[in-house]
Amino acid sequence: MGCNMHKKFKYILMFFLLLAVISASACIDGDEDGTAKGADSEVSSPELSVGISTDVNNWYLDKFPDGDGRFVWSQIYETLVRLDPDLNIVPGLAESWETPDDGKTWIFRLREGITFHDGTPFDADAVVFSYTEQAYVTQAVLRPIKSVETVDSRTVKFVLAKPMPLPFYLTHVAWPIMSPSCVDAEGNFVSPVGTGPFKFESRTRDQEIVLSKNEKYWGTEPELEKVTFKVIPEASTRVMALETGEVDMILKVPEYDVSRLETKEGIEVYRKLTTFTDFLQFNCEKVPFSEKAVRQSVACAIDTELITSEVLKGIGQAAKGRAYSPVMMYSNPELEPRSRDLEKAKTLLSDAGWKDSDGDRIVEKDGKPLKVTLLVSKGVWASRHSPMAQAIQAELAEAGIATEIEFLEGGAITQLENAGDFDMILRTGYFVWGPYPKHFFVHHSMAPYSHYSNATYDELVNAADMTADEDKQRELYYALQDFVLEEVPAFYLVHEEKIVAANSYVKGYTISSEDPWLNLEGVYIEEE
Amino acid sequence: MWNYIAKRLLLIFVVIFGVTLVTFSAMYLAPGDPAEVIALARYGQDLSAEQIEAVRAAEGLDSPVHIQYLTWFEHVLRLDFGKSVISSDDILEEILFRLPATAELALASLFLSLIIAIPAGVLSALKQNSLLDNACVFTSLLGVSIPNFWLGLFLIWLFALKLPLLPSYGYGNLENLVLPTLTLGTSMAAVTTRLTRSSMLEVLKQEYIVAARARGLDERSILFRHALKNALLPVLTFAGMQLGYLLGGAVIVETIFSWPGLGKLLVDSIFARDFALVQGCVLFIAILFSLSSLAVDILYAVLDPRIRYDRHD
Amino acid sequence: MTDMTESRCINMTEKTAEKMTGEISEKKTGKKAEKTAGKMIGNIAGIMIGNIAGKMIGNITRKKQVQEFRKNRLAVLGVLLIAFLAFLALFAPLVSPHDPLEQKLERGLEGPSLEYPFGTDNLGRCIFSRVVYGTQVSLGIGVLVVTATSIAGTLLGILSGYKGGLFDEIVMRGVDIVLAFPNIILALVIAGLLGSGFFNVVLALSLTQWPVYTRLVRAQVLSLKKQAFVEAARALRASNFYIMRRHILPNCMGSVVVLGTLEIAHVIIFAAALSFLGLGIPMPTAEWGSMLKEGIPYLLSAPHLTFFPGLMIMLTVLAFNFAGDGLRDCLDTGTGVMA
Amino acid sequence: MSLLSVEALNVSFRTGRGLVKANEGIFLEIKEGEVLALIGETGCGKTTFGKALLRLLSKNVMIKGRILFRGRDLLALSRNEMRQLRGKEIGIVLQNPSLALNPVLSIGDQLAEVYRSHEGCGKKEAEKKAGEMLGLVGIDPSRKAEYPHQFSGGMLQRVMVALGLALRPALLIADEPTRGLDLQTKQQIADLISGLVKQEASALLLITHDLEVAEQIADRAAVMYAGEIVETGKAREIFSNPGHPYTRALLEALPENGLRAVPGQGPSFVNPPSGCRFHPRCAFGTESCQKIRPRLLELEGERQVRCLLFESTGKPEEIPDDAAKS
Repeated sequence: MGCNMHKKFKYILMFFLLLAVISASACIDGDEDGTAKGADSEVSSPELSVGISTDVNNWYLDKFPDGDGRFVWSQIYETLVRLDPDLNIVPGLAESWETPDDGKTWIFRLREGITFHDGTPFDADAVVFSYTEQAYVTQAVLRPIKSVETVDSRTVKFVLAKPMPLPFYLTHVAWPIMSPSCVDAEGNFVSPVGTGPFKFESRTRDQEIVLSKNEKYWGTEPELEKVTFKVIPEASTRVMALETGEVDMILKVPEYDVSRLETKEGIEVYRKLTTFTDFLQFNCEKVPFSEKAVRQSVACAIDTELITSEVLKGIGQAAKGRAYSPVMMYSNPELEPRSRDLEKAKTLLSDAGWKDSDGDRIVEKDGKPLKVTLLVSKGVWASRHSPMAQAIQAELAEAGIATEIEFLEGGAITQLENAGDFDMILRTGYFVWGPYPKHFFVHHSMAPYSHYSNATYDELVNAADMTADEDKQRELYYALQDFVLEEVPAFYLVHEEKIVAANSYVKGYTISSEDPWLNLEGVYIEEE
Repeated sequence: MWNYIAKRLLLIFVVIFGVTLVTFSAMYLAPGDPAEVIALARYGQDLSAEQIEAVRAAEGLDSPVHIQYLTWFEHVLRLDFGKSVISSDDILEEILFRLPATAELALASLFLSLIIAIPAGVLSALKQNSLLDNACVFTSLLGVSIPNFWLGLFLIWLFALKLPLLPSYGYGNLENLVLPTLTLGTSMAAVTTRLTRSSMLEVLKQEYIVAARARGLDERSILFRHALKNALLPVLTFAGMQLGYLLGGAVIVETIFSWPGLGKLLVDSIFARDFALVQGCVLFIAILFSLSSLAVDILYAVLDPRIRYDRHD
Repeated sequence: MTDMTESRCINMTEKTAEKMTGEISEKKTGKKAEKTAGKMIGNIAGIMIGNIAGKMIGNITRKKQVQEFRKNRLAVLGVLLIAFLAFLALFAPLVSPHDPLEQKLERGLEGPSLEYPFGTDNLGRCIFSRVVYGTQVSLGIGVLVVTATSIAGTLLGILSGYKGGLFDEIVMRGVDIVLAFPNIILALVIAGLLGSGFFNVVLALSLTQWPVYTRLVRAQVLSLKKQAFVEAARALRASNFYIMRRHILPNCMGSVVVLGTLEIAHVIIFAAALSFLGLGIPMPTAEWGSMLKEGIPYLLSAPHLTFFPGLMIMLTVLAFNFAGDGLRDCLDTGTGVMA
Repeated sequence: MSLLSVEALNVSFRTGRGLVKANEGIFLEIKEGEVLALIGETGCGKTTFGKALLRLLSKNVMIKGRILFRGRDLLALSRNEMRQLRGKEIGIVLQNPSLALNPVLSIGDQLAEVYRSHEGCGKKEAEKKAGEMLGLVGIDPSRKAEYPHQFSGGMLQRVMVALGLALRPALLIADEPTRGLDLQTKQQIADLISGLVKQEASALLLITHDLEVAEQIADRAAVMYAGEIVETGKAREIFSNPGHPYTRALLEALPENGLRAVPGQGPSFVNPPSGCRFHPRCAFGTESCQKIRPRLLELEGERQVRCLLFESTGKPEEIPDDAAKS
């Protein structure tokens, strides 16, 4: 081996290595440049980047906006009626409303002088447009709407088939007021045009959505020039992105990161109890959960307090079977919730004939062991569900119930659910709109996803929904809460907290209890 | 050579046909009624039996399996991969939308791995049994043994969390590319280093290297003209296989780094039980892989005169 | 014997190459090899316990190769590690201080301590115990898949190479088709469709890994077929079955053992990757891949959740790679770097 | 005057199994323009000797002694000087041309490379010279773009000869140039080499186990056994009147002499036999052969023999003829 060659080869190698190092450092340099640029632009124009978990796949009223799309919608679109951070009803695009006949007819008086982002005037026609036949809300949610009529350019009349607290329903950001100019002459969707504080600028699929300030906003003028929503599906990645300064604010902070972020300098964590409550839904149409005793045994076996304090690190509030979060309307503060009672859980099972006769620590009845499946959404909505499910599994095992956990995407769960091919589902508190206790419909026998049928329950729900009398309504909803606690069509686990975290240079943010709403009013970036 | 290429082409058609059969039949492993799945996505949760049956008829799911396969195959030939069951997007469009991200990641990783592996492997072989060589052998074995999902997490921990230098997720900028490429590229570099080293050792043992030296050629041209050219041929053939490694590794790396590529699409669609999309993805990946192996084989034939001028085969 | 020793030293003996191959092949078919052939299948499973591998090599060839293997320090380290892991797997209940499934919610995310050597995870489970029990799952999958695929793949390879013709054509196209799906993708889809579970993972990996053996064995059979001792046996009208069993199988075993050892490493990584993606072993079973996945949220606050399972995967894979490399070097089978 | 003079050359390899002594105590001389045949059984160390001259052996080699080429000790040259000498002053035709040619370079390239490397020729000129050289060894220059695997064995050997003689070296070492060729081709190659060597006035060291070829073209011959030279002398005399028992045995193995192979196996290079290395296979061996290591005896007429039988009388005639045939 020539020594000459060695030298030459060394040089060549050095060259290659140098090349590698340079290209690597170029990347790192690039990063530094990027940060520097970001810092520069922060000074010149206040911008906010927000990490969200899903892209916005739908911008039009014909579909329900999935996932975190609603946070983006709430910047572009507005509703007739709004909720304040503590869930009190306040005027939105409508400045006032009245019901002359106890809930069957609702007349909304609209604010004046508002225009959509593209200059189209906001008037009664736009409201009618937003609640036409093709709108998702009129098809799926507000089926009792008989007509939406223009009284004059500033007045709209909703006529319903039965009395309903319509303003509550209209607070939901998923059915806001859209400009008729959202669609072309053929009725095909063109672009999102609303009245909100920010207007749509651009979207890069699965990556980001850029909004810019609506200069003509009717309300408080936004401090921010630009808002960028960055799509970061994994919760932990979102947290990292916040910590590394890739984004200024993140939504849906996972519970396990909260305490760390709270103590971390330069990061502010905002928390507020929401109307959502995680629950364990049973398939009451199928053995074993068709037996009330088994459901009750599950309810006794699970320690929601321990789960909340340890698994969720004290984020949220243990529900202990109580269906309603304390911030909900008609939530009964005197309700005596369940607490863990393993002995009772076992007794309930053995009284119902479930006994462990073969010593495998799993109870049987008629030779069939009590083995159940628990479906858990793998989706981006609730990263807390995986450890929760495992904790539940362990607690149920102590009572003699064997649980198999299956992680699936939401769609797949729906599929199994429809086929009735499941025993339990761990759910987030969905179908909650604002503080109004519409959620009880979930266990109504007419609901396709109910898997529970009980005439008494159905009657209570129907009556509560129909009555306009507040005291009567409260009484009925209290009764429903007692009923759910006792009969256990579902076992309510944790009242969810909404958690938003932001870098501390993001100022002026007020967190709202209403979940899919991000209020950026008054938010500004503090310059260093 | 043309014979060789023709043979390979013929083979690739047989293989792709087989691949379609496998992909199609794999879907029958899945539990559940496909008609119901589609109906669910189309009409929502409130399903009636009539709706399901209507879907079954409309989608041809009531015909015998072989007819279903032929219909599906015919569509595939016309580059119609069908529509996603969940989002009802066109599957091929969706795949092609995701393809650039995966291609970017794969090419960058391939580049990185070669830049590390070829010099390392060559140097290691030249200094066989030296400290450097031993270090190289050990490191590459270590590199082969580190699962890339662990390596990815480690890189995130170090570069994104401990010393926040690089982003841990996302796509679009150069700095987004760094960590995924490091994850995928270095583990591949380990494999390639091993291959380059052993190939180079093999070549250096050859008599024609001694012969070249005996003719008084300088070491530089012996190394670059005589040794490297021969040693890199197997490395090139291996690049075909590596593409498979890249595509497989991409599934994991894309998941870790939220990289919007084909691999993530595949995993997401598996969890969403969007079997049509799973089918489309797998088929596309397999065809892509087969075609690139073919390309590598042809390239090999062009580069290696033993095949290029072989008139018999 | 002495002749061989010397001829190995330098390239001065021109005939060396031919001589050596001829001799090895003949000696391999000697008595010892015949005895071993029958036990071979059982022995493959026995790779798990490292020293058996050593014994086997001794049986197939010569003590010298065992010595050579012993000289390869990394290989010895690999075998020792495998033995240690096998020990952990077999005696997991004795080794682990806690029940791997037992949760102490109030003691979650604790760092390493005397009570919990590797700390606890988010649900207060002992990571050390989980890691130890994880050995059972990973080695179990590795050994099961490799046993199944090496037997099936080798048989197909021998039949295909020996018989040739249409059968060969069909088998080889099957091999091509399965190998047309890159790396882990097919296993991923099969596992995804079947749903998670131990046996589904084994099935998914088995369905995708057999062609590796078939391809290797077939190539060897094709070259063995031309060797004098096989032709001689044929001239003596030995039955095809006899030739395959007595002459071909034993001569393929060396490279199958090497490939199998390296494949265990692959399979273990693949299985962990499936679990990492959530398509493998269902929770709460202690499995390294899913432990890693569960630890991701705590990457910064409690890195020990991801560190130890990952380390175990790496050590296990490294052990099998060391052993496989060492085996290949001393058996000198042309399995190739990638095997 | 001698062109190449090898003095007390020892070549050994360090291996895992001990020191392998491939060449021991070799003294050899080649004069300008002379053809010297180095003969011996396969595996006796001939090839090692040829490669040792050009320092082409693997890294684990130890070479002692002196190799004087035109007065310069090759073992003392720097790597670069050695490189310049290779091919230019001493050419070598390695055995087995199908392995010694690079499969991925065309033969024209491999030949032109020699000119470019040593003479600093431009691309065109080098190619022209390569074409001429191919013509000289009887290959159609139009085939220069072809690759080694496209040539037959005989043609490849011609390519090797062209490569060895490309720079008209003063000494050509040809290692088994006729091995593995059929009779007719063998003859052609032998004629080609001897013809070219004469034409270029080069000396030739012909390393071969083929005694017929050696007899045909060699001026002098040296016989090697177990890494030692056991006999040297004029080729004609050695072949007509072999001295060393081993040389006799070799000649008896020739077809025309009855095809009697040398009995026994080649000896170990790690632990060579005591005394005379040939004694275990020698038909005339005595007890003292096992103990006394014979030296290379200078006999009359430039003859050297390493055998105890000659020690007392110094005359080869003393070997009893009948004993040799028993």
